[in-house]
Amino acid sequence: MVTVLPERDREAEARAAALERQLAEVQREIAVHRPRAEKDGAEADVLRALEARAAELREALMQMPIAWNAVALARHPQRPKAQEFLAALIDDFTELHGDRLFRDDPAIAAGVGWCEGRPVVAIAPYKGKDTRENIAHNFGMPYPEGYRKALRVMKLAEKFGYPVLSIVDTPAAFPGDAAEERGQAEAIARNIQEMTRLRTPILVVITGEGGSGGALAIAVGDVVLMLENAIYTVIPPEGCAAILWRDATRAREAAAALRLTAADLAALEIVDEIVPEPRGGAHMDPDRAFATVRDALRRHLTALDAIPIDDLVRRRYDKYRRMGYYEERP
Amino acid sequence: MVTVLPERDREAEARAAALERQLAEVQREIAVHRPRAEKDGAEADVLRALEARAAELREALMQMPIAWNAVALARHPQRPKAQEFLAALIDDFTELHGDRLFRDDPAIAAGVGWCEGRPVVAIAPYKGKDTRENIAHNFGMPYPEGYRKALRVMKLAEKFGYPVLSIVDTPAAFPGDAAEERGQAEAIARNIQEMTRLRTPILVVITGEGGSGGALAIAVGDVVLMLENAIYTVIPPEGCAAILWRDATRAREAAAALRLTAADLAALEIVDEIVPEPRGGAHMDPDRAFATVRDALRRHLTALDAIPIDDLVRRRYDKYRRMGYYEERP
Amino acid sequence: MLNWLRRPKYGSIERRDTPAGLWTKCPKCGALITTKELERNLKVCPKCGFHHRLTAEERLAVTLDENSFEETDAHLISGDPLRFEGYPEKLAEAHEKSGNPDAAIVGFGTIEGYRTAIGALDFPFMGGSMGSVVGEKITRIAERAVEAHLPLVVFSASGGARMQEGALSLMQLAKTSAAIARLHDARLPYLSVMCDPTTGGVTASFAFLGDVILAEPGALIGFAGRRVIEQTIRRKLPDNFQAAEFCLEHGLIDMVVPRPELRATLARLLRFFGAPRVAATPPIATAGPAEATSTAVTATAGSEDV
Amino acid sequence: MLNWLRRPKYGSIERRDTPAGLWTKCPKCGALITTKELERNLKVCPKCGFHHRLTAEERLAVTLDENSFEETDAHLISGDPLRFEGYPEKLAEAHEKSGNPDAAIVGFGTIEGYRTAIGALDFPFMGGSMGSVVGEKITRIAERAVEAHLPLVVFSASGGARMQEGALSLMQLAKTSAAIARLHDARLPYLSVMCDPTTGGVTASFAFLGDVILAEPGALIGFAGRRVIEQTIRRKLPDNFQAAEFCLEHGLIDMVVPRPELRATLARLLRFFGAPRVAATPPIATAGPAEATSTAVTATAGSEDV
Ligand SMILES: [Zn+2]
Ligand SMILES: [Zn+2]
Repeated sequence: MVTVLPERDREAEARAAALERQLAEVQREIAVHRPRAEKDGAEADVLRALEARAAELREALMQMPIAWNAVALARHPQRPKAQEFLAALIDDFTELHGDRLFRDDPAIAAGVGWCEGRPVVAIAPYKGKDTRENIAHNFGMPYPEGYRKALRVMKLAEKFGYPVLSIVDTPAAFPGDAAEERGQAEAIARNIQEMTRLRTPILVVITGEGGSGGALAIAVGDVVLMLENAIYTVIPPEGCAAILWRDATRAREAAAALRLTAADLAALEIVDEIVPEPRGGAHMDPDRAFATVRDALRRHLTALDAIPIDDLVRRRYDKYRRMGYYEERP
Repeated sequence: MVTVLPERDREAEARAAALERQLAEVQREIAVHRPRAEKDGAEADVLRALEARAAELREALMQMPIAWNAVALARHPQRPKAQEFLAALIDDFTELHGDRLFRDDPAIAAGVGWCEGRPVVAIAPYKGKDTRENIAHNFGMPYPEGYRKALRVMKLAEKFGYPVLSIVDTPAAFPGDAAEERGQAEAIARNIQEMTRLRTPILVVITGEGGSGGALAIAVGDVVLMLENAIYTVIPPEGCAAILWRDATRAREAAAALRLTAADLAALEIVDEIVPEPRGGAHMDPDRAFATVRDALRRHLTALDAIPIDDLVRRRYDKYRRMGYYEERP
Repeated sequence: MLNWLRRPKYGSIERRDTPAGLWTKCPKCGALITTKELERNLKVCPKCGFHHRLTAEERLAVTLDENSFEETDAHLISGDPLRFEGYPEKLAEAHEKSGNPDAAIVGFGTIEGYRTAIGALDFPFMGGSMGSVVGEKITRIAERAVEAHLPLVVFSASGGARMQEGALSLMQLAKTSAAIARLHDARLPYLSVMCDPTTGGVTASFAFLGDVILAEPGALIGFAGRRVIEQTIRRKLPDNFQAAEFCLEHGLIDMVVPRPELRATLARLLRFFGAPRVAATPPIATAGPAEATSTAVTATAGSEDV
Repeated sequence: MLNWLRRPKYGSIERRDTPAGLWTKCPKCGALITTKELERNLKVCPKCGFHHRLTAEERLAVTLDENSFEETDAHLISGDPLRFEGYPEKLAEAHEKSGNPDAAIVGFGTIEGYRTAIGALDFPFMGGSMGSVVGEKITRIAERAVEAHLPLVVFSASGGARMQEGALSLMQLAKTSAAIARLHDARLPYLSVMCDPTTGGVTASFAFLGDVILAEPGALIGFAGRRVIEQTIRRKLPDNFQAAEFCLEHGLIDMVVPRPELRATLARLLRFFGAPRVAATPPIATAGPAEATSTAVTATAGSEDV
């Protein structure tokens, strides 16, 4: 069982809030000056100065140690997608399709290939690079059939004793009526349960958004890695803010309260290791990000090799068994 | 491996065909005389005589040892339905619903209860007693979700080591587009495979129609009983006639050719035991039919109790392994 | 809060006479029913069959045999691992309101004489939300069931995971599901009963992992909330969406059982699945013209108020 | 019948030069293609991609490495257990037409050097229907794969169970599925390839039980026949109904692989699933401008004509 997290850096949060207020002020001024500058060139230098100031403030904000920065980076449109990690980490990938029951879910990919010279079964939700692709992949939000496909290939991994590699980047399980009708909850519960006792190693890498039960349904593992700027949360900060303050715009505060960063999750012993990202985030140098993950995977794959399967499954149980924080009255 | 079946009793078939021709002739005459008799009472005695003759011929036809009689009895609207056998054989039945994936299929019931003092898991396709009920139960033709529900409860039986009792009376798996889309073939294949290795005793009673793969999907067992006038066939006689002679009305001949009676199936070693029916068919005295089945089940349940589970599963494999007839050239 | 089974402190369950003249208005049909009559009817509206929600204590009281409940793990209480603003206050308030230290009560008891491990979530306590304490209690009672070689019955009523414990509450899905897996591996029966409402993280873990899944009529059962779904699909959902009957039709649960039949149904299933029978005693509370006498089930531990 | 791989007697596979000037009309796009060009293209229409059906021998020839095929169980032939009118004549006719003793060929071979057990159904032989011989051969090769600790690859092309063997043919569904279960229990890979058409009893048994299920583009895959379904639902079905691509979308199969990529895909999967590699040899037949030389794969048994 973990101990209580250290206090949030409320001073930093306050400074960030102040910077934000300044930024908002500058942006308001820009809004005032831009039409004039565009109209007759007047005050063009004022506008330039304001824009420089805004950029400065944004940069300063990004340097602050606050949770929202991770949220922004985890959701950054240029952030490498799970499918890019998959392509970089898995050689000779063959995608397998379908749950053998109802439908092939394009929001989640599953298949077989080689990782660091070992045969592995891989799972990854797909997000799109543009609107069209995003719609095709349902914004990386799986239906029950996506989770059932994932479980099917995990069972294949178990049959052959191959490790499962799950690359996690999903905002949530799809909240739709058809998903509910086909047992979204059942599918997630089933996956979670089967993953706690799957008789083969499971490695999880949270690369972007780890969105609640929809993420956990592919994120129970012997080793859970998390990229430095990825997030993992029981509820999106917007939803949390809406519930707490009936104001979804206070998501920054909620993000801080939820303790959803890699550092927090490691302190809570939910994540086993933080994978550092290139300065400015994984999208600044994707290849380096891939290489760092690859190095970590190599290390863990080798370590897991040495553990007899009965021990591995017992350890996995014990690991999740310990999670939580409560007090016992005498 | 079985030997070749004895020759069909073609003489009986020829006599039956002759009786049928006579019956058709008498019916034609009845059709001529009836309007006259109804109009002015003329020839009323002639009509009575013809009708008596028709009844006589029908009775004689029913006494013939021909396959079509079994087809007629197996499909007889008054024949006890699988749900009636279930109610008579299982005490304290609790129906369980749903495949936990898509839908609860009303064409097939599954649940738990007690048979001869033992906890058992029971499966039975439901046919209706009238058109409304028939539509509600889809004429006893399951969708994939029906087979998946059946498999789910069979796995429950396996978990607890309770015998499975499957009561089989289904014309076919439902041949519909939605059934195909949801993997009718996969569902049947999966059930058949899992039943060949389910680690608990399986008892099957074919009470009415055993229609091809749709029946086999709930009919692989350690003991397969078959009621005297039930049928079990790879294709309905009408379909067979349509393929062989492009004439579905020649179903009687096809029924004879398909060797679909209990006696044939026992001779082919596909059925382990024939359960005798009351004279004229199970519907003439349903309670006696139920009692006879119950006696047979008691006997087999006791016998299966004595077999260690590993042996049981091996025997089951060997039993199906032997099925078929082929020759080996040196 | 309803008071016929209110317990003054957690760890014991008590039934009291209702002051005459108290009325409850049915939220479904609008009928005014005397609170006493409603209680006698297990809080099912005698006019329209609407199932009023029960607290965890009430649930155990109407389900278990008299004097059979032995509470376990009553001493677990929530901390504030995230230092989440306002959480300690919310916990105190919920405790005040419900009389419980958290949103689950677990222990052992008998149903029509069949001995079982049992748990019930308490919706009045922060919406029955699952934080570390609920997760730990469900996990422990599952492990205790394995140890004692007994079945497990869990009544769920929950809005989901408890936000204020962040990812730790999410991990309770894994912890409880793993413990239920051990129960399955030990070939012990697990009966899950979904009461109104059972949503979010609880559905996505132990509630949907039963050998048999029962639900009360009209209970709301689903993963995502109606509002979120309506926003996503930009359509109004039908009234019966995510109702127990809807789930039954969609093959997700085994049966919908009206409350007056639930105890007998559970007993029948426990008998079928081989629960040991220790004694045949009457239930604590039954439908019908029962005398509202003062009876109590005393817990084995944790009867000290906090 | 196509003749580029016709074998004069069963138990051996032979390739012959095609007489110049023979043309084949594509049933999909209507293009006239020289038979030689079509053969060079693995019988995939170079204009529209239509996959012409292959016989079992052709299938093995385009899939296996040269000289690698060792046929087993070639000596099994059908009897007439039901004394079904006309069946012996049908068998003789089918044998005459196809050169095969029944509708399946099984054995061992290598694909890009990866050793595997292998089977192929022969559609020209009574529509690839599964009677006792097909069931027995599939069962035996599955058992032999377990014994030899090798993967199994099966190419299906079948109208279903063989009516003329009645319920005995139905039982082949159970027999083959049981044998495949043993393969799974032995943790050996089983790759099922559905070719046009794969329907009825073959889909309801071994064809749908693969660890990985592949299909050729446009292959018809389904349990019930289109006509029966249309009669039942009283509606016309869309053109792509039960096509491989339709099955892929509905999550029933893993991938649709054009014939020119099939051999490499199988090799990749066999490598992944740990098939032993014995040698890297060229395939018997490849897409591209191959010289049509006379090559033969000699079977180990049963090369006597019947
Ligand atoms: Zn009411
Ligand atoms: Zn063409």
